[in-house]
Amino acid sequence: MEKMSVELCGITLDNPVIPASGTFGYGYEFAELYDINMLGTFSFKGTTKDPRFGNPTPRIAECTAGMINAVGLQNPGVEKVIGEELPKLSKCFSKPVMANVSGFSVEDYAYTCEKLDKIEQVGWLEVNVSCPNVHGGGMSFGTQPEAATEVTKAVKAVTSKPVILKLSPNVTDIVSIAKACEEAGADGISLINTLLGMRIDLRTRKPVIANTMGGFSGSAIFPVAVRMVYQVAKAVNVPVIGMGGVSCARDVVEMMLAGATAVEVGAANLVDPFACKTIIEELPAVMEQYGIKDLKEIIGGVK
Amino acid sequence: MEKMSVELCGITLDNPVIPASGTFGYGYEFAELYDINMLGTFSFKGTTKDPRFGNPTPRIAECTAGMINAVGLQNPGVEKVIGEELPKLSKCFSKPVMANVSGFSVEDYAYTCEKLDKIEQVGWLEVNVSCPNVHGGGMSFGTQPEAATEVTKAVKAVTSKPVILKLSPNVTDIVSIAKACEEAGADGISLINTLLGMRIDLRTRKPVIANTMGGFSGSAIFPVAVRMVYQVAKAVNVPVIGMGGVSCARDVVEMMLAGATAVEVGAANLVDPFACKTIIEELPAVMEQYGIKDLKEIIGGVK
Amino acid sequence: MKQGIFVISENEHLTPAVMKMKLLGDASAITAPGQFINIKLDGMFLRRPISVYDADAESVTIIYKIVGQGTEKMSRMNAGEKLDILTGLGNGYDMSLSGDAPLLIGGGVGVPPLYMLAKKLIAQGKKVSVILGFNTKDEIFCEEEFKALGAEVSVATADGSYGIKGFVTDAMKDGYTYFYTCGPEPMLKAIYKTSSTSGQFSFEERMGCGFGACMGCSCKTVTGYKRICKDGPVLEKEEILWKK
Amino acid sequence: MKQGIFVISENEHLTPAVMKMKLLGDASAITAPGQFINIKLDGMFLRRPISVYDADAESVTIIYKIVGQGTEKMSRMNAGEKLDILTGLGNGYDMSLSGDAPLLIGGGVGVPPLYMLAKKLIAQGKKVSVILGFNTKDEIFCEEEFKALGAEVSVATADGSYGIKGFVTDAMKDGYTYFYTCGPEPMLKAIYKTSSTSGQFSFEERMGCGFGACMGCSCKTVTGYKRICKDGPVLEKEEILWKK
Repeated sequence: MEKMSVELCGITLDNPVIPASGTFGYGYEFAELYDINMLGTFSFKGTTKDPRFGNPTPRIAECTAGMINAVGLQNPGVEKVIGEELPKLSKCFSKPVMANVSGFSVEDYAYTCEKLDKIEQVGWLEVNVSCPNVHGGGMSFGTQPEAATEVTKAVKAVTSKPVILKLSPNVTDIVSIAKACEEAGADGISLINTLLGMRIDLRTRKPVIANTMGGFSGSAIFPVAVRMVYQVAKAVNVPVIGMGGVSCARDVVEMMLAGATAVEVGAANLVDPFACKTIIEELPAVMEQYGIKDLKEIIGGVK
Repeated sequence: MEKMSVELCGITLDNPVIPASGTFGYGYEFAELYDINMLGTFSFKGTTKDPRFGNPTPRIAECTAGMINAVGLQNPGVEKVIGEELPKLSKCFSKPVMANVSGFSVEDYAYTCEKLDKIEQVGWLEVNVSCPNVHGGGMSFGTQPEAATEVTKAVKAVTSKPVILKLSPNVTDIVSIAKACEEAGADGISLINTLLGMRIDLRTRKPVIANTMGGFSGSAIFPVAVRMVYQVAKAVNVPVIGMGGVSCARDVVEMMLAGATAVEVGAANLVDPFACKTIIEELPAVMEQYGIKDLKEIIGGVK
Repeated sequence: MKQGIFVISENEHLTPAVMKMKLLGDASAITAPGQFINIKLDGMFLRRPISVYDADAESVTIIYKIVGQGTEKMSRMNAGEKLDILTGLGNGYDMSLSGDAPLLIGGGVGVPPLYMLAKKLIAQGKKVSVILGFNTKDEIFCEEEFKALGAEVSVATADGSYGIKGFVTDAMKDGYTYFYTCGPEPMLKAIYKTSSTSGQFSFEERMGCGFGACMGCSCKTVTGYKRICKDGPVLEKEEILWKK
Repeated sequence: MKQGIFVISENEHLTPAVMKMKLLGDASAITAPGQFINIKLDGMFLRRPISVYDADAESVTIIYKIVGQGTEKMSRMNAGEKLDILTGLGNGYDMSLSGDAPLLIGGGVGVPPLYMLAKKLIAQGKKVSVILGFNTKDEIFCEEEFKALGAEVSVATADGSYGIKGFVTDAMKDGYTYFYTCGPEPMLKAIYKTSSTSGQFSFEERMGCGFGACMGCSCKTVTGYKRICKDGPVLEKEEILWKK
């Protein structure tokens, strides 16, 4: 019997598979399809201080082996998430959940994280620093080490839960940003968020996405994700969650060899709602094929 | 009859299709397959001051909808290129060719460009600033505006031919680098070069590429390329050559709508040696389908 | 929602650009007319959402227009080929509000989802009137199918090449107790304005997942934000907020 | 080199992991034994380079081992299915140097390219000896085919379960005028050391394009840098520089 459990910031996961934020809602709707307690955990919909409708539609563009989305962090706001969404989740999910937090100012992040810190269901805070910093000329927090440091410190100050910084890949030097987060106290790093992409409709000659550009994800971006996970995992001492184009059990193993302690699955859930269930069910066979007795032992095992 | 010709830095191309450097050799081997004079032009194998064998093998890794290469600028060096390769090319190609130049120091670039400036066959110099700067801690010239500026100025000083800077997409702010090149005198910008990627062989647990990481290209990267071409074309006043995952005539039209004056085709040539011929032959039908009478008129035409 | 493998038993042209495909498989998740299915195609990342024309426990029939690479690929598929499909997506039409004499109004590819609705309403003994709108005679499909159900059918063509000249609204006569409609947004807006009763509108939006996970197809309504794919595609007249 | 569409006429197992596929189409570009073809597969970005087992103007036969997703996909294909293939790739073996009594040495999946070579050499009246090396009895294939050509065949198995116990080099006896070989690099190195004559070696390398454009498969030789796909895969003993 292969061992699939891993430890993420002091919490044991039965397996390393984690549906990524924004592809799994607040979980309970997927619970109608299968028992989501089979997951390692999942990262819930990006939550902000205030409710947001997000961007105008169309928000989705198809690409070869991937898609662009510009949802714009639609969410009911942290009060409603705590008051309505998480109670619904607790009825069908008994494990600690990963709370994904976004903000447009350092204060936003701190406010939302402080609220979620009080919630027992929440095991980790995954802080998405890929959003534009409204006080910083709109450049994303995740593109400047200083801004990422600020956010990390502000969040760490208001929570005792493990804080995982989710990084943007649209940078020159991902390692310097990951290190800045670690030095600022981050308990983990998750990457990669989406690549910035764009498509144009040849018929209308307009961008397919109302917002012009959006986040590109799907199996197309996997090689970029593996590279950044490898670079960051070598450079930091905190656990790394690998994501970006993971769509099968073999991809999970490749991400872990690159240095990932756990692996998030994103766009694949949108094409196949059973994707994570299938991956978890296929993992033992893939582990056997490649002579892996215990997944823990291959983390960062690339030679 | 649709009009396909475009003007690139004062030289008219019969059509905007250009095989990208490193996927078409020095041209004459493809001339055995079809008359390469049907091309707008092509960008020859990246040429350096001294001969190079390049990286150890394996240099190639397959990915979903793309591939990673780490050839490492194998080439016979500028003397042999001028003395042996270009004379062979002149027998089968009567149009101005694009000379692709790489270097590891500012002096390298200037030396090689000065030599190629004397060659009548050469219509444009495409300067690849994605290579590591050995005097600059190995960071690629293309990742710092200052370094890109230096290279541009040094090259412009030694040639009267149009100089096109080929930019790396592995940066936080592609626009600032493109603008730096323009201000330093660049006559054009071509982008995107490959994304930095990595794959791991699950059997051996080693990187598939001997060099660990390499350049990721193929249709998978098209949405990133369209986005960067759009951003740069809006920001600069010199012509932009769009490339990155272009594999059909529709992609050419999309790139031009995004702002490209001409379009390079790379990895597609490696899967289908007739790719560029096919694209050029399909262009008129695609133009008709989308009501395009003259390709020139759609450059940057995205609404 | 259910995921299943379906076998194509028919894939034929109704007009040069519109095709009808019958698929055999477990369609038990389809519980209401106006729902849609989401089809996985080789080489395409996203599934193709297509409204249900008709269905029973063992089969589902769709009518689709060839508009892009995906539907073009579908048009070249043959009987016997298999497709991975998510079925029973969306809320569908609420038949309980129809009254005795409901009016069904379809425009172009908005016509198909009304077929199973008409079939079920007629089975309930309702007096069903149908208005079908097309640009021109050559694009007309399904007129006979609705007549065969026993519905009173009128057809409007924008160019007057068949039936009433003009838009579906030009064919609307009072006397209906309620209405159900599906079609291009300008048509829906016109119906919203001219209709004399309440009714239900089926909307289109570019979707990511099609089952409510990605928030790709959200819209604002009087009753809050809704996902066209999960809380829709059918909205009631009173809750609609038109986009500017 | 030619690009063409080929129709599969046979695809059968020779061993659990090795299959033989016959393809019908214009194979006129195949001019020498030891050349390879490059096969496009749906869903795979790069083509799959496979050495030619036998060919005539209208058909090409390959023998391939199921090692990865691509060859696994090929193994599931059926007669009648079509493949986009580049033919006539690589230099192939130079038969003019064979002398009267050439020795052909193949190991594992290195065996197939020697078949057409043996066939042509025998047709030229040469006395052809063949040594086939495998790990074990169950992995042996093509022994009978070479015998049927009239070659003198000896088989070596590493575990001694069939024929000579040991490696192909243990089966090499002097008396040959020249040799041709293809197989895993350790085997090639051993032959390089023990052979008493000149000969030709066919090499493997991970390829990008397979026709000389990408420089993905370059190697260093006494006569300069060579591309395994275009200047190779066959190199002469005297020009080989082994990788450290």
